[in-house]
Amino acid sequence: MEMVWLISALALAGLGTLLILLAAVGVLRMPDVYMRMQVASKASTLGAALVLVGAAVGLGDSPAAVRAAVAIVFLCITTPVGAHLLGRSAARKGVPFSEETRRDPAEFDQPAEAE
Amino acid sequence: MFVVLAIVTGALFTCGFYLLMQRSLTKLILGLLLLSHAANLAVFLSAGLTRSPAPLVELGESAPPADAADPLPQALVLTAIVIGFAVVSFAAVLVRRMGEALSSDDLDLMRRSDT
Amino acid sequence: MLLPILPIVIPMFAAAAAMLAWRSVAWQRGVAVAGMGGLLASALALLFTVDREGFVLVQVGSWPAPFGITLVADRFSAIMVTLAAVMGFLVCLFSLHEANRRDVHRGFFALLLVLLSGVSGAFLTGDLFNLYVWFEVLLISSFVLLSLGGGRLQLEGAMKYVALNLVGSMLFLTGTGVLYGVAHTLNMADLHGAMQEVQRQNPTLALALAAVFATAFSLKAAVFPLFFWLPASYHVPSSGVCAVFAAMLTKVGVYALVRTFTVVFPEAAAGPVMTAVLIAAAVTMVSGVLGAVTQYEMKRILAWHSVSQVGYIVAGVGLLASPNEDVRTLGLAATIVFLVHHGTIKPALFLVAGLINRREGTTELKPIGGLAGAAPWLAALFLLSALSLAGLPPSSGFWAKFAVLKALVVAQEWWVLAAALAAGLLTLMSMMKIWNEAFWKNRPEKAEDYAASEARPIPKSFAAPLVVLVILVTLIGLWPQPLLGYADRAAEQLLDPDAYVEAVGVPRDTFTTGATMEAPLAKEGVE
Amino acid sequence: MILFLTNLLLALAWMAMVGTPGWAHFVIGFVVSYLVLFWLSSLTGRTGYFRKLPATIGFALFIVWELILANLRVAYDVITPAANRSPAVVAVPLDVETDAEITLLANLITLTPGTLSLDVSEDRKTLYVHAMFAEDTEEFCREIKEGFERRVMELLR
Amino acid sequence: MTLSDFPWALTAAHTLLAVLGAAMVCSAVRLLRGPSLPDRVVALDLLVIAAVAVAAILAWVYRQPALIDLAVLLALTAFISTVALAWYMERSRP
Amino acid sequence: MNALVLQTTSRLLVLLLVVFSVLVLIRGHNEPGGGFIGGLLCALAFATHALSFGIRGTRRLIRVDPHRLLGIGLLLAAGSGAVSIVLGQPFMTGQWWAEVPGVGKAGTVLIFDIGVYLVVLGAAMMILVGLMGEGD
Amino acid sequence: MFWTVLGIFVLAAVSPWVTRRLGDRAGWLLALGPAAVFVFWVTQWPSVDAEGLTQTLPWAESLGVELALRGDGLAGAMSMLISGIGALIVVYASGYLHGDPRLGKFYAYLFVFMGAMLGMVISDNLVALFIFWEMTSVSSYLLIGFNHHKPDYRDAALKALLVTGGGGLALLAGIIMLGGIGTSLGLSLREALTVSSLIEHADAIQGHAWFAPMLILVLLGCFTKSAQFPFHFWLPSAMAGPTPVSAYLHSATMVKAGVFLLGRLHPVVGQSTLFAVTVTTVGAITMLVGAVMAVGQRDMKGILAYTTISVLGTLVMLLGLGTDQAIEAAVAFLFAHGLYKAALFMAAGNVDHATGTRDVTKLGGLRKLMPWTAAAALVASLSKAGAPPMFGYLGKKLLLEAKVNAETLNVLLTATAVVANICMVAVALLLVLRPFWGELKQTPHKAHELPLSMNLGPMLLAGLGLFVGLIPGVFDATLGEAMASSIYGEPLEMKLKLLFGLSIESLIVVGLSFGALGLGYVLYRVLRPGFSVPEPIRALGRFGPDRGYRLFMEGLMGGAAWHTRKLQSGYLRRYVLIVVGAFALAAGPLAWAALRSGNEAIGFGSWQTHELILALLVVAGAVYGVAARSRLAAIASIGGSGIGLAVLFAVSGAVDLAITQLMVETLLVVILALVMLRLPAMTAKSSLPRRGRDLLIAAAGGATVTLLVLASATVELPTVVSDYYQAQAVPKAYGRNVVNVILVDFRALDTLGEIVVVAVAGVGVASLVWLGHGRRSRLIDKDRPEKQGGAA
Ligand code: NA
Ligand code: NA
Repeated sequence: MEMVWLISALALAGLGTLLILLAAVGVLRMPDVYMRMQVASKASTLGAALVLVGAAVGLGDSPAAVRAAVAIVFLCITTPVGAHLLGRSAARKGVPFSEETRRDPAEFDQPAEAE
Repeated sequence: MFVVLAIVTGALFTCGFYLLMQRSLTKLILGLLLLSHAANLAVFLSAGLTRSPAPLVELGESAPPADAADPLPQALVLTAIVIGFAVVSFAAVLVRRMGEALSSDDLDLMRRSDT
Repeated sequence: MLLPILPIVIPMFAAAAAMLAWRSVAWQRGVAVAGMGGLLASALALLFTVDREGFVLVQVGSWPAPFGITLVADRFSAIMVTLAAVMGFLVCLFSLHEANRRDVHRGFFALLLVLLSGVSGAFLTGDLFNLYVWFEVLLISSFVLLSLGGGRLQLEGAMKYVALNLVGSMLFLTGTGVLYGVAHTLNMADLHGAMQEVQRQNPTLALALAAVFATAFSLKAAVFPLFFWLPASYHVPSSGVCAVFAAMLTKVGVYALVRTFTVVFPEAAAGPVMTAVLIAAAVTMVSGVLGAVTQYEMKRILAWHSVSQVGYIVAGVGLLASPNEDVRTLGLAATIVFLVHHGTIKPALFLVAGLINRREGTTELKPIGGLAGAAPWLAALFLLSALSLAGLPPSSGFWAKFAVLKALVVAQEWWVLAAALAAGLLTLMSMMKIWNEAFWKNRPEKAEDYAASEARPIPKSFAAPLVVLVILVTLIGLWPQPLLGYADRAAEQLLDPDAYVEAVGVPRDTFTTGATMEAPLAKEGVE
Repeated sequence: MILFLTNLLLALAWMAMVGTPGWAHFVIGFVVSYLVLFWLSSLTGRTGYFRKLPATIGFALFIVWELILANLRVAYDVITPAANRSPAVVAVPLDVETDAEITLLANLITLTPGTLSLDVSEDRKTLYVHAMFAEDTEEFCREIKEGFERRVMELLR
Repeated sequence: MTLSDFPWALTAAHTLLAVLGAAMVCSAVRLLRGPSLPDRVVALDLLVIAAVAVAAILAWVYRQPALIDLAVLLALTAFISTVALAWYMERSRP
Repeated sequence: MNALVLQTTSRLLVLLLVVFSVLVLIRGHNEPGGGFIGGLLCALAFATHALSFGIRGTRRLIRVDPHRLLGIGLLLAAGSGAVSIVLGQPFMTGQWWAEVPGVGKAGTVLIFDIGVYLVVLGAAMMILVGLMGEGD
Repeated sequence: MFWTVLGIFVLAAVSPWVTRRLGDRAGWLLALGPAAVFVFWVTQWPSVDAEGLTQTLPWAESLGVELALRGDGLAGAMSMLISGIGALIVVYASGYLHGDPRLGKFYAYLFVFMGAMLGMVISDNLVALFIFWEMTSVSSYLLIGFNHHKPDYRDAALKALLVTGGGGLALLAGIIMLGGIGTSLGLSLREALTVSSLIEHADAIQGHAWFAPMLILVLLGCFTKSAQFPFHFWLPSAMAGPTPVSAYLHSATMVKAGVFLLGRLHPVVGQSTLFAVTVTTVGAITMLVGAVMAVGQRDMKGILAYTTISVLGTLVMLLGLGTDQAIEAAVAFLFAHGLYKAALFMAAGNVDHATGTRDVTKLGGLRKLMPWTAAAALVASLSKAGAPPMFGYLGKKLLLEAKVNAETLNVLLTATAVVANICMVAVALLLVLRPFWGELKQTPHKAHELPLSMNLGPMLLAGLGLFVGLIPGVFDATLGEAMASSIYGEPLEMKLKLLFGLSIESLIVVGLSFGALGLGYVLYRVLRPGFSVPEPIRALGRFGPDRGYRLFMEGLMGGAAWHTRKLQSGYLRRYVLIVVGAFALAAGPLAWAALRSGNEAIGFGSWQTHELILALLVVAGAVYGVAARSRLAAIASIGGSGIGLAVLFAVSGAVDLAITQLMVETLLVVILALVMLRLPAMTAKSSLPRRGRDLLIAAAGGATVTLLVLASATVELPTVVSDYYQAQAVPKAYGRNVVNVILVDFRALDTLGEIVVVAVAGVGVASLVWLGHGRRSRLIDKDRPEKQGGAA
């Protein structure tokens, strides 16, 4: 039984780690900042969440689980907001999109500068 | 690892010192920040590096685990970190004032108090 | 049991009270005077108690040494605390006039109180890391006080002050960390024994540590070639603040130098380092005074003289290099006398500058003049102070200089002696420059635009602290024996670290590797 | 939302007061505070929350599923050369109105791989979304509106 | 049950740490290369997320749940830094 | 920054973090945490708020003057040490009163830590207010 | 005895008040003070003559200083000279500074001087003597610069102060060395600083290794004070002071302090060859230079100043010779000079006061308008010229005798003396004949006779010179003999004779005396028509030590300016460079050596990949922070480095630390972002080579720390303190987080200090940027010129 817990913990953590690595590779490889954000903000959230769950499972006690839960909730609240904010600032500051990106609404090219 | 981190400490000191030797106000403040990091690491490291659990006493126990890390240097560094924070943030604000007064980032223009 | 904590806590409480009521100028002034008064009273009580009993201790938190932080008042620290308290009190009174509403709103009195609290803490603590903390307290409060004026000059001075002092602090912190890593204790009395053991195991390491601390403290004390922060910053704040700085800042560095090199480091490690310090001290004397003679603004001149005077003060410390016990005693006694002398006379001179500024609207020497006739009392106060600074008899300065020279002669340090003599003459010259320009020279017909066109009168109560100070200095000059005798006793006490260790009551006698702290120590603790 | 948070907080506070963090304490705390809030609902003046708790749970499950699904897609895209990407910035017209609704929607979009909410227009009528796989922007818009937006409105109204 | 009872599991955990390290290196490269500020912030964000994972695994390895607190705070850190830097970007003159 | 998403989130986050910071403060004697960490956490919460709503809003939210926070914090910290003086023991000798559930043994040491919390919070707020005050 | 000194000081304190109340008449009242001192010494003379008065008061025992007073012949005689002439000067000044509102101040300075002088001559303790000595320098400074509105006068005062003050410092060093010699001979410190006890060990002292440097230092003090060549140049400048000052300080008393000290120490050091050679040579040169230079002057006070120098040289030379005859000559000459020179100065002052000029070429025929002054000047001049039957003649005769009888070089010495005397005669005639005889000339003021106060002094002193000359018995058997004995160290018998005996020596002496008188008259006649100063003398003035002083001062100022410019350059970066360099230099090699000499070799220890990566990250972040062009990039990367550090802490079992580091880092990123927003762009950069140098020094500093940290592992003492904390945290401090327990309990005082730091940082930021009233105020006044002293 212990072994099952241990292996599932390792599997969860391993999957999470892999996702984070993927995100990192994506951040390195993606052509513009928006796509990097895309990759970073979610792969990492899920990845970190999985690792946290894995660790909680591995530790196998309730304080750890509570803490891990808090951490996951936290991540889920903050990461998307952060990414959104960053995307917004980048767009407003006129950080260029990659050439392949279609900009459907033309007005987005002149982001609202007035605050 | 001890030697590696000792070298890291030296590198941080080098960067801090170097930044202080430049002409830029911005670099000055970054240098102070790095120096503070460097000194903290030096203190932490000198006391003896261990790869061990934190000095926390389990509920019901009367002492931390036998292999727990030395708590005193941690307390010292914690104190030093906070002090460093206080000093550096005040210095940062001062730098900002300075930059506004000078309308420049160039420290070489700041010679009036000496000559 | 109570006394050593009071000089730290009283101003701290007062500072907190001042922060609480920071909108009320009157309240802050009242709290400041009360706090400084309490500090002065406690410091005097401490002084007399210590002189009677030798050591007065507090084990903070009832934790026994070396586990808790021990506050140790010996004669040296008691006189330094008293000096700080006297200056704090007088400058506080002076600042009731000098600090305007804007400064008070910005926390002037709270900062002054914190500064004094930090200084007292540094003088009284018996713990190396705690010393670092108090250093930082006084560093940041002085830093803020420096920049309080908010003008470009103040900002520049503060910038250089903080950058260089922070480098010093970081060296100090690093040294403390390394020292802890070696000795695994921070109590200075405990470190005394520990360092003996380190000296036995790896003497070069003890020497290296001594060099680090000497560098850090020399920077704080403004010794050549680490003094740059001082001439860049000492002259920029208001005169009252200048006075406190001149009384305290470098002194704390010197204090730390003396404390660590008498208690912590073994003689074998201290000796070679102190030789270097002695040479640096000689250069400092001359370099500082050379800087002074080039200046034409009173506070800058005084700032440079502070450097030079630090040279004299540290020269006495440098004599710790001597193998001769008598020389060491003479040197430290001279240092103590000089510390007290300079800690009173330099503030007096800065207060004179403050009064001149009040009257003339500037402390630049060129656009002012004629004060000998126009303000004869001010002239008399300046002259007495200036002659004392130059070490002319019969003044506190003479006795201080005499003590240093005597120690140097007995130590046969002829070059340092020559430097001291030359610097003395140049100091006289520089003081007389101020006298010539501000007091004797006629007031220039066309006052430059930044000097006040009309001299403003100086209220009597504004000058009162200065008068008290000058009377104090003159009394020391005319009747120096109480101070000299006290300094002798303090120096003898300093040179007997075993007594210090015994007083602190560090109860272990072995530091060898592998030895653990057996009962009763580890198990018992309090009660 | 606020009430749920309050509930959560109260549960945490419960746990803290008990002194030892643990599943049991948390659950007890949560239940107790849920009941208390229900009892004293006149204090807060909203009752929807208690009906919607089951809906919320379903919503959460939906998100997790979306998250996993889309993660795989992004992962695939990271590994493979830039073949099947077609990034675009899409303006999605909004029907949701309140702060909470817009925020939740935007966060959901961001949290879902392949889409990133970039900005909300000044008049709060349009949400700009950066999408990595939007060959057809019309289709993309519709997916968002019928998927996330609908569910958000169900949850919060 | 502790990890150290199973050497292979411990090795696996250390491998995960190393992989996370690699992820950190990737992010660090982006952090250094930029080119735009948002690029760096994204990278920093990811760096911190990787640190969260490191903290979580360490908590497991050392059996110290307290390290998960560190993970929470790390996430918070990343968020607030992001907000501050975004704030800066919007305020700073182009 | 007038970002709707951020503002909505940070309302929630601030509440959460402030409660969390108090928790961290109180349990600091037994678990990682304490006055410093708690104070810093609380300050970070308000920093988030200030970045989303502007510093004026944050000042209104806090209501207490940061100067006061400093003063009270210092008085608490130093005063908790002075209690033992009144009782004839050396400065800062811990006085222990009662076992409080969820907190552990309460005494002057906890008051000291609260003082630390307040000072750290107050100072950080002053810095933030100072730096952001003119930007608005 | 002490009251004589103290009383005069009290007089100094009250004199401004008395003067304000009484005006000019105050002089007569105040003069009673010194007069009383004079009377005291007269009445005490029998006991002074016998065994000397002694009195000892405690002062600064720790430094071996006490007010050991000894009223022997030398002290008594000098005291009488000081107080006697002093009383007359006080009276004279009331006339001279008639109506000047600063008269009270003048008296205060004068009495300080007088008290110091009286204290000095009766001090047996050398340090006490020195203290009074320096007080005379200071009061002299104030008196020379009394008319301080003129830059030249201020310079003159400063010059005098610096030369005598510098000599004083040398003297102090010499005194301390003498004390050192004494203690090494087994004396107590107090005895070692007391002349009367040193006398008993004169031989041992002269044999001591430190003797030569000690003596040189002491002589430097004496020579500067007594205006010996090449330090004589301050004295003519000092004539900037009011005439009473010149008369009193710069001829009769203060300048004799050096001579006095030579006399005082003569029993201790006088037997040494070094003393004899140095003192005789310097004295002789001074005598000659002073006399020759006097010839070139037109200003009456200038003439008097140079002749004073010459006389001082003569006195010093006599003390150098050290024979009984020489010392008797010195004593006689000292007094004779005191009397006539003071009189002449006062006469010159009268002329100046009455006519508005002191230039002898512009004066003439004043005899008719100022008969009393003229009479006094004539008598005094005759004494000065050494014409019988004046006191001056006695002095000169004795002097020549001493030289003729000198053991070595007597011909040379005698010749010098004669040449000097010729000059003296010439200028004496010049001084009296030019202004007072001949035709009345146009002067700035119309000359008139002056009040009694201004004539009393010159008349009395000149008359006294004549009186002693006629009846030498009033001097030689009393003052002269006692004083000479004190100097000689053994009792002497002194007999001055107006007439001469019939020995060869006395014939030679008398011949030389009269010859000099004649030749002096010739010189006077030669000089008279054109009054052009001979070129060599002018050259001496141009290239003399005065010029040296000027050049030295200029060089000093230039050097100081260069030093300060180079050192305190204002470049913060250079300061940091030096500080870091000094640190690396001081601690680096030692740390290296410590690491090498450590017993235990340091292994790498074990390491794990993620730790290495973290370490790398920390360094990379820092390095990039250094290199980044964009500020935000720098902040972000240094922030990343800080986060890496936090994780490193966590890895090493420091959770609290890691959390704190993390949050501080975050807060700092926020703060720095806020700061950078207002900071101008990062543009300024040093040149590449300079940056290379910076990097080198910085790396040296960094390496030093690395070595120190590594070296710390070579010694490992038991961790008792930590063990205690871990053991006692729960039982005694009721906390399970040991780090927190340390922070809030075991070492709570650290934390208390630390929160004070934090609080102050908050207050500081607020003070800098936020004024708290919701309104902005101008913090930086850019257009306002820099104003010193912040608050006003
Ligand atoms: Na704490
Ligand atoms: Na060690």
